[in-house]
Order: sequence, then structure tokens, then C-alpha cells
Amino acid sequence: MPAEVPPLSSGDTAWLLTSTALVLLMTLPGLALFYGGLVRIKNVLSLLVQCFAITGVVSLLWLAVGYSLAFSNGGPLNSVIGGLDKAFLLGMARDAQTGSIPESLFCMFQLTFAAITPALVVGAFAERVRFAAVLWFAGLWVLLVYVPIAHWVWGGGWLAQLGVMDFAGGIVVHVNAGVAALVGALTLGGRRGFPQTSMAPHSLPLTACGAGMLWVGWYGFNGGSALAANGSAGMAVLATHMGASAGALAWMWAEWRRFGKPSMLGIVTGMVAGLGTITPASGYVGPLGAVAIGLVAGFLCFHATQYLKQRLHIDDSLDVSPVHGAGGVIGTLLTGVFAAAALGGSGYSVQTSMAGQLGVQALGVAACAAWCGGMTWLIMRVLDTTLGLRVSDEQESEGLDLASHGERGYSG
Amino acid sequence: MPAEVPPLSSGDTAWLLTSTALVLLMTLPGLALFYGGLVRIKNVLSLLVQCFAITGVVSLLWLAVGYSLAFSNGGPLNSVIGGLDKAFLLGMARDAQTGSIPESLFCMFQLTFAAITPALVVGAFAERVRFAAVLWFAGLWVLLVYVPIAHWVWGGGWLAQLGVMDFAGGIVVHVNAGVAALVGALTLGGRRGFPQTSMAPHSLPLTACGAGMLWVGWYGFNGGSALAANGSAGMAVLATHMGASAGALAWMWAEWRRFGKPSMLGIVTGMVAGLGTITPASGYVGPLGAVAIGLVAGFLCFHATQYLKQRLHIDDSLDVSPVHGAGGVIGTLLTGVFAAAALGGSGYSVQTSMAGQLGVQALGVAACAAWCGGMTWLIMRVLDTTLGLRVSDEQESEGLDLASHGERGYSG
Amino acid sequence: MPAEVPPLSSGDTAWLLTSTALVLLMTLPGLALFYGGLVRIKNVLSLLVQCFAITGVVSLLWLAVGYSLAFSNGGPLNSVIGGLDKAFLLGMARDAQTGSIPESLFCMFQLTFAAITPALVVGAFAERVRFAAVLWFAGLWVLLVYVPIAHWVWGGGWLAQLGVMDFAGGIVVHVNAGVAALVGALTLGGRRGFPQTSMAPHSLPLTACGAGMLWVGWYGFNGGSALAANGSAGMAVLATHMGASAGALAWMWAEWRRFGKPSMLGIVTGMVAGLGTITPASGYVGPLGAVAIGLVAGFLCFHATQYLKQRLHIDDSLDVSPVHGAGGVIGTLLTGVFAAAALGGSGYSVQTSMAGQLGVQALGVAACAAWCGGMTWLIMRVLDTTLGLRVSDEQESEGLDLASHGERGYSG
Amino acid sequence: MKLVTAIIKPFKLDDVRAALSEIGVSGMTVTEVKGFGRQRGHTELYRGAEYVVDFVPKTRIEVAVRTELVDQCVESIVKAAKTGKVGDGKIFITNIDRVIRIRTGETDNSAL
Amino acid sequence: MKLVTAIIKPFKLDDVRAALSEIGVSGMTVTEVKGFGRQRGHTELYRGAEYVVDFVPKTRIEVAVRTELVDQCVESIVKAAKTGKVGDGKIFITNIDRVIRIRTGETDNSAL
Amino acid sequence: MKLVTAIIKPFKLDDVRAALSEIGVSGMTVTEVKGFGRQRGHTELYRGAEYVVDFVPKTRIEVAVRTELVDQCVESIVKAAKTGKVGDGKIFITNIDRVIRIRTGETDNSAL
Ligand SMILES: Nc1ncnc2c1ncn2[C@@H]1O[C@H](COP(=O)(O)OP(=O)(O)O)[C@@H](O)[C@H]1O
Ligand SMILES: Nc1ncnc2c1ncn2[C@@H]1O[C@H](COP(=O)(O)OP(=O)(O)O)[C@@H](O)[C@H]1O
Ligand SMILES: Nc1ncnc2c1ncn2[C@@H]1O[C@H](COP(=O)(O)OP(=O)(O)O)[C@@H](O)[C@H]1O
Repeated sequence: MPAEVPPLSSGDTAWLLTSTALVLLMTLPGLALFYGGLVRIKNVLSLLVQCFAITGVVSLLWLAVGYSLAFSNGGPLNSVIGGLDKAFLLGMARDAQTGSIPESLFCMFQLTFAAITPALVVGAFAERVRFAAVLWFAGLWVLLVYVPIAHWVWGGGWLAQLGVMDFAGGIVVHVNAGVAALVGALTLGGRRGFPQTSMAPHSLPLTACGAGMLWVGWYGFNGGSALAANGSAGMAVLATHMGASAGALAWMWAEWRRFGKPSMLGIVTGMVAGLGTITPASGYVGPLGAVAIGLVAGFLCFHATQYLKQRLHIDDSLDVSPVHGAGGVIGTLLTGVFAAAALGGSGYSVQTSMAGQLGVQALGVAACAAWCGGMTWLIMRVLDTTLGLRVSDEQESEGLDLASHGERGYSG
Repeated sequence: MPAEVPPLSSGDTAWLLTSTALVLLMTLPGLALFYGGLVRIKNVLSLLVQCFAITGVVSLLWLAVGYSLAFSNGGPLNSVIGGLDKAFLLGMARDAQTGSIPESLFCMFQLTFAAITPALVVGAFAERVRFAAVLWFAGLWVLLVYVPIAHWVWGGGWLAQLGVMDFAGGIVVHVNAGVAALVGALTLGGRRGFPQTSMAPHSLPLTACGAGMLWVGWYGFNGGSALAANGSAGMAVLATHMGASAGALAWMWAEWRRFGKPSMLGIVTGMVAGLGTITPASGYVGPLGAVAIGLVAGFLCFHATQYLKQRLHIDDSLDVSPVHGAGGVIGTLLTGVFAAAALGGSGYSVQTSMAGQLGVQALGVAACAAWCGGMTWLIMRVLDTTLGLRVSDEQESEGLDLASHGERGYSG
Repeated sequence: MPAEVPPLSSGDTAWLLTSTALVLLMTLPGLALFYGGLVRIKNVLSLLVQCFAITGVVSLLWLAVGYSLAFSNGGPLNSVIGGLDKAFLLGMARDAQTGSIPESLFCMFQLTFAAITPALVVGAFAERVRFAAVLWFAGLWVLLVYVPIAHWVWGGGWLAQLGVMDFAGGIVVHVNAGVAALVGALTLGGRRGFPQTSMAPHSLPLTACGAGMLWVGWYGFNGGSALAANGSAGMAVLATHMGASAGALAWMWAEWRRFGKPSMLGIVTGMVAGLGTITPASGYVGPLGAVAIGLVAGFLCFHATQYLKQRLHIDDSLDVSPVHGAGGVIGTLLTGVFAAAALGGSGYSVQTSMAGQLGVQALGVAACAAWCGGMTWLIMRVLDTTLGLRVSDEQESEGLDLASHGERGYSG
Repeated sequence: MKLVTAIIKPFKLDDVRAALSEIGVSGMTVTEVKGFGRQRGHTELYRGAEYVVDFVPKTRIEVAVRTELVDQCVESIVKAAKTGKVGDGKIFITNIDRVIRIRTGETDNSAL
Repeated sequence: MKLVTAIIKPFKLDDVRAALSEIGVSGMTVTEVKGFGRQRGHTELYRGAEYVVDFVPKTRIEVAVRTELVDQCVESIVKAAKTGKVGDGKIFITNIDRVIRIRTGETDNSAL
Repeated sequence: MKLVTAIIKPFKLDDVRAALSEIGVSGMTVTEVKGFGRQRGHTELYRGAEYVVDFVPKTRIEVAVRTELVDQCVESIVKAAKTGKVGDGKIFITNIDRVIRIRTGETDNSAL
């Protein structure tokens, strides 16, 4: 925060309040429905309850220490982690500001990012994970993985000092979620009967409903990351929209060519890929750069998904790593390219070349992947040996809705 | 309105426009889906149509006289009811303001509160009520119950003069809806076969979709009640979110302990309980106070629900009174406690002690419960003797969708 | 843009950012779900994928040339079409403004209107159209029909010069979509088995979910068209809400009288009729004028729907023309009436009488209908002879979801 | 052994099950079916498009019983399923050559 | 009496019902079933995961008729349900010992 | 010809189909049904309202076969469907008077 605080802007505050609502909409009900529709009918509620519970757990932890560790000054340790002055927001005055908006709002806006990231991850654990394990995973992962990486990139940590460009979370959210999903899926193991038995989505309309909300909410995710209602926010929303459109069409085209038919699920998956990929770039590129990024995203994420399933036979059940992980990497790197003023971008900071920026971007991806991969592996191992990661085979075939929650999704 | 009007603030206006959309989202489709999913498949449309029709009826009545009676000056009668100068908004200039926002917008924002309250109530009448009775009930109840109580608390009436603290509708919306639901359920009588025969929710994903929209929309419900995009709105959204999270986790924990399994429906019900309970407090407490209020709400509303069903065998079909009613009472009282500056709240008005404030809060609850209870009973009795409250037994077992609306929710 | 640009308003920008999100919500998932629920279970995905794909295609074309042709100066041709200076937004500086908001945002806001209009149209083609034909139709129709008409009315074209009043798209969106739907349905031909065999909506809760989002999103559609967060936006939202409420109740009443039962689908259809009809008027009329317009809309569109189906036996499958077309015409004409200051409206421009304005409004409707009707017919004919408009009979009876997209909406 | 197939009104299922277990018949297989007969269906209206749905939801119960038990079984089904209104349904009795319990391989009466 | 069980293509149900009522058979019980046979199913693709669905939706019609009526009944079903393409389905005729109408207790032919 | 009707656990359907086609029986009709028997169901809780659901989802397989094939058919169904746990289900064998293939009008064995 600058030494002298600018006056509070009601316009910027109005937009951030809205953006916070939009990002929450992405998780609840957006992502919950998107995921819930993709699983078999006997497991739909398990995904819904996980998204709600993760949001609850992460919210309380964010208030307790998460926000402070990510966004307050860590003194000597500041390059790696923040401090505890703002634990429980006790250090925060009711009228404190972050830039031109209330700090309470900034904390709340960032909370919604911390909540959706682990919720994205659990898509890889679908249809076999124990509910208690999900709760513990979400709590531990947010504190040990999300918070430090958010601090490195956005909280004034070492990557920020190196000038990494991650406007709204290509590294912090998508690379992070993708790597955790991949490591998690490997430690957890595949669903019984994968890949032979049919595990067709039980309700694609539910998935489409969630997909639409994700697109809408993403305006707040990326546009809100400008922390103001200004031209940067406007351009970010335009870029976000172009990334989504291009991603959806690219995936559609790839499917059409490969399988002879474009599918609804394919188009919305391409849209998500486009959105995830444009995220780090949204505030730095122009609309044409965004189209280019979206096209690459739709095309590469499509092939990454095929590869993981068909070749590697890894059961990342809802394709989190090939969509968000691959997309996050691609987007973070391409940000270094399309930020060039020559390509309609906002340009680099002084004395930085495209090559230099690309190096920093790659370093950011690598550092995030390394830390996230290692810590996620550790957390999963610990949980497996303590309370166990998977439900029993009987429970898995009965379905998590009845086995873990005592309910059925649909009756009569 | 103050003697001299502040300049119109585009930022405050932007946020109130957004909040109005968010509160409408809570009813349509939020609450409609939340309720629609909870009933049996043969009655899903009846809940949906009721929510849409109630919104239509209340909107026209609000324009006609409701807004004027609630928010204009009632002259000598002002302590109990407003006047008619603004009936049909004829008395309102196109450029009139309320504080820093257009009065047309203030009227519209308040309309969405007036619409959702009776919509909440009819959850108690589900699966057996005659549609015409719902329309008449909504109209009469809004004019005879909601409007006067809104005037007492927010329109400069006697409770406002006593300094009651109800930021966004703990008394006006939740105690009010809860009491009306209870009285209504008792006068209407239970569903045939209650409680022996299974009345399992026909689609919990629909309910979860609505629940997510309720959470998101509640940011506008509470945050918009600041009538500005400022620190108070930011803090209200933060408190609202913490209340929801704590409520969801508390209910989850209570269910887990009591039944061995936490359910999706339980978590979202706890979330609603937390949101309803934090509503009156949202603008006065700090984030930790909000967590405390949410925890109490989730826990007590869970037990209230058990008690009403298991012990009293009252068929408040969608548990409106134990969730909104109990939550409203708890929240209104705890507002008197956690508003204390010492507890991170905004503090009391001069020369008011916590005890004094608590007294006023209790008086507000009691007055609302008394008036609402009596008038609701009267309205229900009159409707019962005139057009009849319930459908015939044949219609009830055929289902309201076919019997009253000539449609089926799902085909093929 | 005026010679000297006003300072950027963060409040106006915040509201337009929100409005853009709200209008996207109308299409995705709003309209997609509204339409998806209305078709048979074997075709639900086809409507969903069409809405997503149309949005993608239109977005890229809008960026390429659409925005420029609609909203940039066409020089000598300006009365009929805009220019190409802003093709690919190359001519636009990152900090360019339109009025008090960023031009990137204005372009994005207008994009959402261009995307939803062809999406509305394809409701008339449901359950039998070839997917490739939909994509080509959307692209060609937006460029050849939507763009020029948007320029005539909003881009400084000849209708704007004549002073036509179309606040948010009565002509540009609704008359346009309605006429295209009618012509399209006629060239395409009805569904096999229409009207004998039952084609009951497969999921009205899905439709209700979309309907609620349409109502909410319409606040941004009409309120955002003020291009500012001010009294005009506030009044537009109030008028919009009153139009929706009155339309819903009028249709409900008409159905009740005619068939003895009011239906959920009827109420939401009346709501859409009210919203479409109030659209051109929303910024010019008062709340009572809006109620009047809504009542007329609900009543006339109900009868138009009966007439088209029962008498003319035209298979405009999702009733786009009798609802949006009829509504658009009614609303555009009534705007000329209820804009009168004497009727609570904002009044006419100097030296314009009600009669004069009505003439201009009628001319606008006629010109739009003529151009849209002719061009739509041409596009459909060309597509029919080149790639073919309809799927084969086998594919039609198998259902588009499997035949065209290789998926089923629901499994297990 | 005989197979007793009863088509009844859905809301009568629980009563019929109770009646059957009273006479010691606890096993049965139930299917949701559509019935056509004297009982008329209903009409649905969607934006003025009228659809006459002339089937009625029914529940089909299959019970395999020892031949001696058939009359008793029929009796208790009739008693439990009867409302006296059109649409109460039918009972069909057919012959079963053999019954096998998959779990144990037991056959005929001991498999029931 | 005989039970005529026909497995047909779902979209033929209305035609078959019409044909049967022409010969005075108005009562029947219908079940939605999955059929396996010569007719092949279809393939679904979800994000590249390919699922071969080899059952085909079919409709199962049960009609209990007086023995004399069986041939006529079979004839009209065949006529109405036939498309000539693989998957038209089968008709099975089995014997019924007894029929009871639940509402009246009437039995056998008079119960139909 | 005989009609072999088997009530099995749903997840066993694919195994049973495979087993049957091994012995040359490729045609069958499958229905999703609810079973009541020794195997107990489950309990559901909604906001503290407890519902005991005592039916179990089962799959009903109908196979019409030449009389000579019945034993072989039963054998392979039992082998494929057996888990040894309560609820494996039953097989009923009943007689078929006639079979007609709608498409061709072929009858009896040649219709299978
Ligand atoms: N001939 C028949 N064959 C098979 N099922 C029949 C027959 N007649 C009636 N049913 C079944 O019995 C049900 C009740 O028959 P219906 O004629 O409506 O009433 P009731 O049995 O009281 O005369 C029908 O819905 C149908 O499912
Ligand atoms: N042996 C059988 N037993 C029971 N049902 C059968 C049998 N063979 C076929 N069916 C049913 O008849 C339907 C049509 O059979 P199929 O072989 O596909 O075509 P067709 O009857 O024209 O030869 C199948 O889907 C199945 O439901
Ligand atoms: N008497 C019966 N008549 C018809 N179906 C039966 C009968 N008894 C059992 N069934 C069916 O067989 C299924 C399994 O029977 P059950 O008693 O649970 O286990 P098991 O067959 O292993 O003894 C039941 O769910 C039911 O569908």
C-alpha cells in the first residue's frame, strides 16, 4: 500500500463488490453444477457438498491467517511469506483501505480466489474420495500451497519482485490447481472400472448451467483484478470474453475434425480452457492477442486431455490438469509474448525484453509447479496414512451420495 | 430525506443497481429453485409458479401503495404507518433522490425485499395450498403485515425512533417470514401422509443451484442495505460471507455428530440459516462477530428444525420457521451484543448500553411476532372461509402441477 | 464521440461492466436453459450448444468488423452503414472512451446484444436444424442484418437521424429476432409430426431457471443502455421490472380465463413478453406507463401465440415471433405514446408531436421488418441449397443430441 | 409355482406389500409402468398446445408363490389394492416351470 | 386367456394402440425397456472418452386377451409395428391361468 | 420355447450379457426394476426426516430361448450373476406358446 492513501472511490468499490459476487458465483453454484453434472448420478451430491464445504472451510481459514500470510508484510521473510499482523483482521481498522477500495473488500475479493482454487482441484478426486479427506485437504492445501504462492506473486514476494506478470491467477490459480490435481489423481488412484466402464456425465444441462455461470463470473475474476472500474478493467473483460470465445471454437473445431461431431461438453470445455488461459494475460494483452491465446488454449488443451486419458490412462476424473494446468502454463508463457506493445499489449516494464519476461514467466511456472507438486504429494500421503483418502469399494459402487451423505440426488 | 440533498453518486448508484439485481436473483430463480427442488416431483412447478406470481403481484402493489405506506411520511400517524403522497409514485419527480441515489432505484431496491418475504413464507404451504389462495395471501400479507413493519423499522416508525438495529431485515424479513410460516402451517394443516410417507426432495441439484444463488444474492441484500458503495458495504459483505460459512459448517458438524453423515441439504440449510441470522447484524458487527453469529445460527436452527418436526410434528413443509424465524430472532438479539465496539462492532449510538440495545432488539422481535402472528392468522382464516386454502385430496395426491397448472415438470 | 471527452466515470464504468455481465448471463446460461428445457429430452443439448457456439462466432465477428460497421462513422455512407476504421479494434487506443466509459467496454457491452439476438432466433429452428447451418446463419445474419439495423438506430444512421426512440432494442433486437424467426421457420418447415404428436417441454424447471436469469439480466440490458449509473438507469430498471410483472400477470390471467388453469410456462412467457415489449420504452416511460405496456404485451402476445399455432399452424418451435416479434412491434409503437410527459414519460424532442413520433416508430418497425425479412429469406435459401438446413428424418427422430453431437443430455 | 402379476395404483404399493408380508410373502419385484384402460388420463397445455396423455401411471408387481398360496395371495392383493374406483387394476396368474435362486442354486419352492 | 407381450419400437406405440382398439382391445400395460439384439446401438463421446451403448430403447406392451382373439391381436400388432427394418421386435404369447379385476373381483374373460 | 426371466444385481448386467452371447443367445430385453426381498435397502435423511427405502434397484432380464437351451442358459446366468451375497436374485422359467418376429413374420424358433 502506498504511503499516502488515495480517497475511497465509490465506483471502484462498486465494481469490486460486484466482482466479489461474480467470483463467488463461479464456485457456488457455477463450478459445483459444472462438476456435479459431469459425474454419475450416484455421486452428484458429493461434488456439490464438497464445493460448499470447501468454501466454508477456506473462508474461515482465510479470515484467521490466510489473508494475513498472503497479503501482509512478512518483514525479513517477506520474499517468501507474509506476516501475521492481520490475523483475524484484528490489525485492520473498519475504515482501512487498499488502494481506492475498503480493505475489508479487498480481503473478501481475494478470499473468493482462495476458495475456488481447491474447489477446482477436487474435480480430479471425484467419485471415490472420502469427504473428511476433502475437508482436510482443502484446509492444509490452502495454507501450505495457495497462500505462499499467492504471496510470492501478488503479496510482494520474490516472484513479484522479479516482475512476473500474472494478472488474475494463471500461476496462482490455474497452474497451481492443475498440478495439484495431477499429483492428487496419481496418489489417489483411478476410479474402479476406469477406463473400461461407462462413466458418462449424468446431466450435461447441469454442466452447461455451471459453464455459463463460469463465463459470466470470470468477468469479475479478471475484470475485478484491475482493482478499479477503469479502462484496464474494461479491456480485461474484453480480452477475457475473446479468450473464452476463441477457446470454445477451437475445441469445437478440433473435436469436429477428430471425431466428426462437435459436442456441447467439448465447446464448454474449450471455453473453460480459453478462460483459464487468458487469466494471467487478461490485463496485459489486446483483444487480438486474447483471440490468439484462446485459439492456442482450445487446441492444446484438447490434445492434452486426449493424451492424459488415452495414452497415460491417468484418471484425473474431471480433466482438471489438462484444462486448467495446461491452460495456466500456456497462458502464463504467452502473457510474456502478447503483452508486447507491438502486439497490442500494454508493454513491459522498463528495461525488460520479451525474452527476459518470458524467462521470468517460465520461472514462475516452474517454481509454482515444484512447490505445489511436492507439498500436494506430502499432504495426500499424510492424509492417506492417517484418515485414508478413499472410500471402500462397496461405498464407491453404492455411490458417495448415499454412502457418505445419506441422500440421493433425485427421487421419484 | 435530509433537507439538502447530496449530489448523486454514480458509484453508489452502480452498486445499488447491482444489489437490486442480486436480490431479484435470490427470488428468481434462486429461491424458486431452492424450494422447487425440495418438493416431490409432482409439485415442483407449483413452487416455481408461486415465486414468479408472488413477485408480479407484490411488484404492482408496491408501486401502487406499498412503497408510499412504508417509506413516505405518514404525518401524525408516522410512528405506525407512512402516507399516500407517493402512491403510484405520482408524487415522485423523475430526478428525485434518496440520499445519494435516485429514488426510483431506492424504491426498486426495497421492492425486491417486499417480494422475497412472502415468497419465503409459502415454503411452509408447499404441496397442498390452492394457487389462488397464494396470490391473495401474498397481496394481503404484504400490505397488512410487511408494509407496516417495514415502516416501523426502516420508514421512521416507532421502532426506528427507539433505535432498533436491523441492518437488512432480521425483523422485517426473517422474523416476519418465520412467524407467518408457522402460523400459516398451523392454520393450513399438514400434507396428507405427513410425516409417515416419504416426501424426499425430488432434485437436490436444483436446490443446490438455488442455494448458491441465495449466497451470491445475499451480498446485495446485506451489502446493498448500506445504500452506498463504501466501507460499510464492504464490511457487510465480509460479515455476510462469514455468517454463511460458519452457519454451513456448524450445521454440517451438528448433523455429522447426530446422524453420522453430513448431508448436502444440511450444509446449504446451515448456510441459509447463517445468512438469515447475520442479516440484521451485517452492517454493525466485525468479521469475528459474524463468525460467532453464524456458528450459533447453524447449531440452533438445526435443533429448532429437529424439534419442530420430531417433537411438535408441525408440517412447516420447507422448514421456514425454524430456519428463517429462529435465525431472525437469534440474529436480531445478537446484533445487540456483537455491535459492541469492544467486540469489533461499529458501536452503539450515544447513551445506549448493550443492555438497553438488547431490550430494544427484543421489543422489536416481540412486536413483529405479535402483529405478524395475529394478522397472518386473520388472513388465513378469511381466505379459508372464502375461497379455501387447500386443494382437494384428489388434487393433492395427483400433484399440484397437473391439478392446478395443467403441466408436468419433466416429460420423456 | 463528442469533440471533447468527459472524464472517465468509475461509477458509470462499474455499472456498464456489471450490465455486460448481466446481458451475457441472459444468453449463457439464461436463454440456453430457457430454450433447452422447452425441447424434447433428445434435443436439449442441441439448443445449449447452439447458444454457446453462436456467442463464440458472433464475438469474433464483432471484434473483426461488426462493431466497426455498426458504431464507427461510415462517412458518406453513414446513414446506412458504419465504416471500417475500427475493424479488429485496431483504430482504438487502449484508453479510448465512449462518453464517460472506456470504449473497450462500450464495444463489449454492445457485443452481448449482438450475440443474444441470433440466439433468440434459433429457438424457431429447434429440434430439426443442422448445426453447421446454425453457425453459418448466425455469422451471416449478424453481419447482414443485425449490424446495419443497429447502425441505423444506434450508430447514427438514418433512423437515428429521424429521431426514432429505441432505448434498448425493441427494433434492433426484438422486432429483428421475431421477423427472422418467422421467416426462418417458414423456410425451414415444421418438425416431423407437428402439431399432432406431443412435443411437451422435457424440463420446465430448467426453463424456469433460465427465465429467472432473463429477468435479472434484463436489468443490465435496459438499465445498462443508459450508459451511465444515474436516474435514467434507475428509472429504466424500475420500468423494466414493472413491464415484466405486468406481462407475467396478464398472460396468467389470459390463460386462466381461456383454459381454466394458469401455467408456470405461461407466467414466464408473459414475463418475457413484458420484458421484450418494455425494452424500447424502458428509458422513456414512467412506471405506470411500463405497467400499461406490460399488460398489453402479456395479453396480445398470448393471443399471437395461439393464433400462430392454432390458426396458421406455423412451427415457430419456441414461439419466438409471437413473443419477441409481436412484443417488439407493440413496444416500439407504445414507446411513441407513453414517452409523453403527460403520461409520466420523459417527453419528446422539441417540435415532435406524439403523432409524429408514432410515425417514426412505425417507419422504424417497417424498415427493420422489410430488410430483416428479405435478407433472412435470402440467407436461409442460400444455406439450404448449399449445405442444407435440416438434418435427415432418421437424425430428427433419433434426436439432435446423439445425431449431431454424439452425446445424451442425461445418463443413468 | 405360480407367478402372480398385479397392476395396481402406485400409491397402493405400500399397502399391498404389507398385506403380502402378513401372509409370509416378502419377496417381490416391482416395475413402474404405464397403463391404458377404462380409466382416462389427463390433458396438458403448453402455450396453448394441448396434449392428451391417455396413459395412467401404474405399478406392476410380480410375485412368485407356491401354488397353494395363490388364492390367499390374490385375496390379500385385492383387499389391499382396492379403492372401488376405475383403474384399480388387474391380477394375472401364470404358471412357472422352475425357479432358481442365483445365490445358492436352490430351486423351486425352496428358492422362493 | 393369453398374454400377448410385444417388444416394439417406441415411436410405434400410438399406432399399435390404435390398431388394437380397432379390434376392441383397449386395455394394455406398457413398459419402457432396453433391448439387445441384431439392431446395433450407438456411440457416445465425452471429452474423448468413448462409450459404446449397445442397447436400444424399446417399448414392451402386455395385452391379456381372450384366446380366440390372439391371432387377430398378433396380426394387428405386426401390421402396426412393422417398419421392415432390423429392430422391429418380437411378440411372445404365453398362457394365463386366471385374471382378476381388482375393482370388482370379476374373473377371467369378464375381467378383461 | 421358454422364457427365462432373471432378476439380477444391476452391475452384473454386462457379465450376464457376455455369458449369454457366448452360448449364442444375443437377444434379450432388459427392464430396470425395484426388488424387495431378504436384502435390505438403505436409509435417507433430509433435515432430520428419516426415510427407510426398503427396495433395492434390480435389473430384470427376459430371454426367450429354444427349450433345449434352457439349462445351459440358466447355468451361464447363474455363473455370471452370482456374488454369493444376499440379493443375487432369482431366475423364473415359464413356457411360451408362440414367438413372432415382427419384421419378418417368422415364428417360433426361427423368430429367436
Ligand atoms: N387387457 C389388458 N391387458 C393388460 N393390462 C391391462 C388390460 N386391461 C387393463 N390393464 C391394466 O389395468 C389397468 C387398469 O385397468 P382399467 O380398465 O383402467 O380399470 P379397471 O381395472 O378398474 O377396469 C390399466 O391401466 C392397465 O395397466
Ligand atoms: N431372445 C430374445 N428374448 C427376449 N427379447 C428379445 C430376444 N431377441 C430380441 N429381443 C427383443 O427384440 C428386440 C428386437 O430384436 P432385434 O434382433 O434387434 O431385431 P429383429 O426383431 O428385427 O430381428 C430386441 O431389442 C430385444 O428387445
Ligand atoms: N417371491 C418373489 N417373487 C418375485 N421376485 C422375487 C421374489 N423373491 C425375491 N424376488 C426378487 O429377487 C431379488 C433378490 O431376492 P433376495 O431375497 O433379496 O435375495 P436372494 O435372491 O439372494 O435370496 C429381490 O430383490 C426381488 O427383486
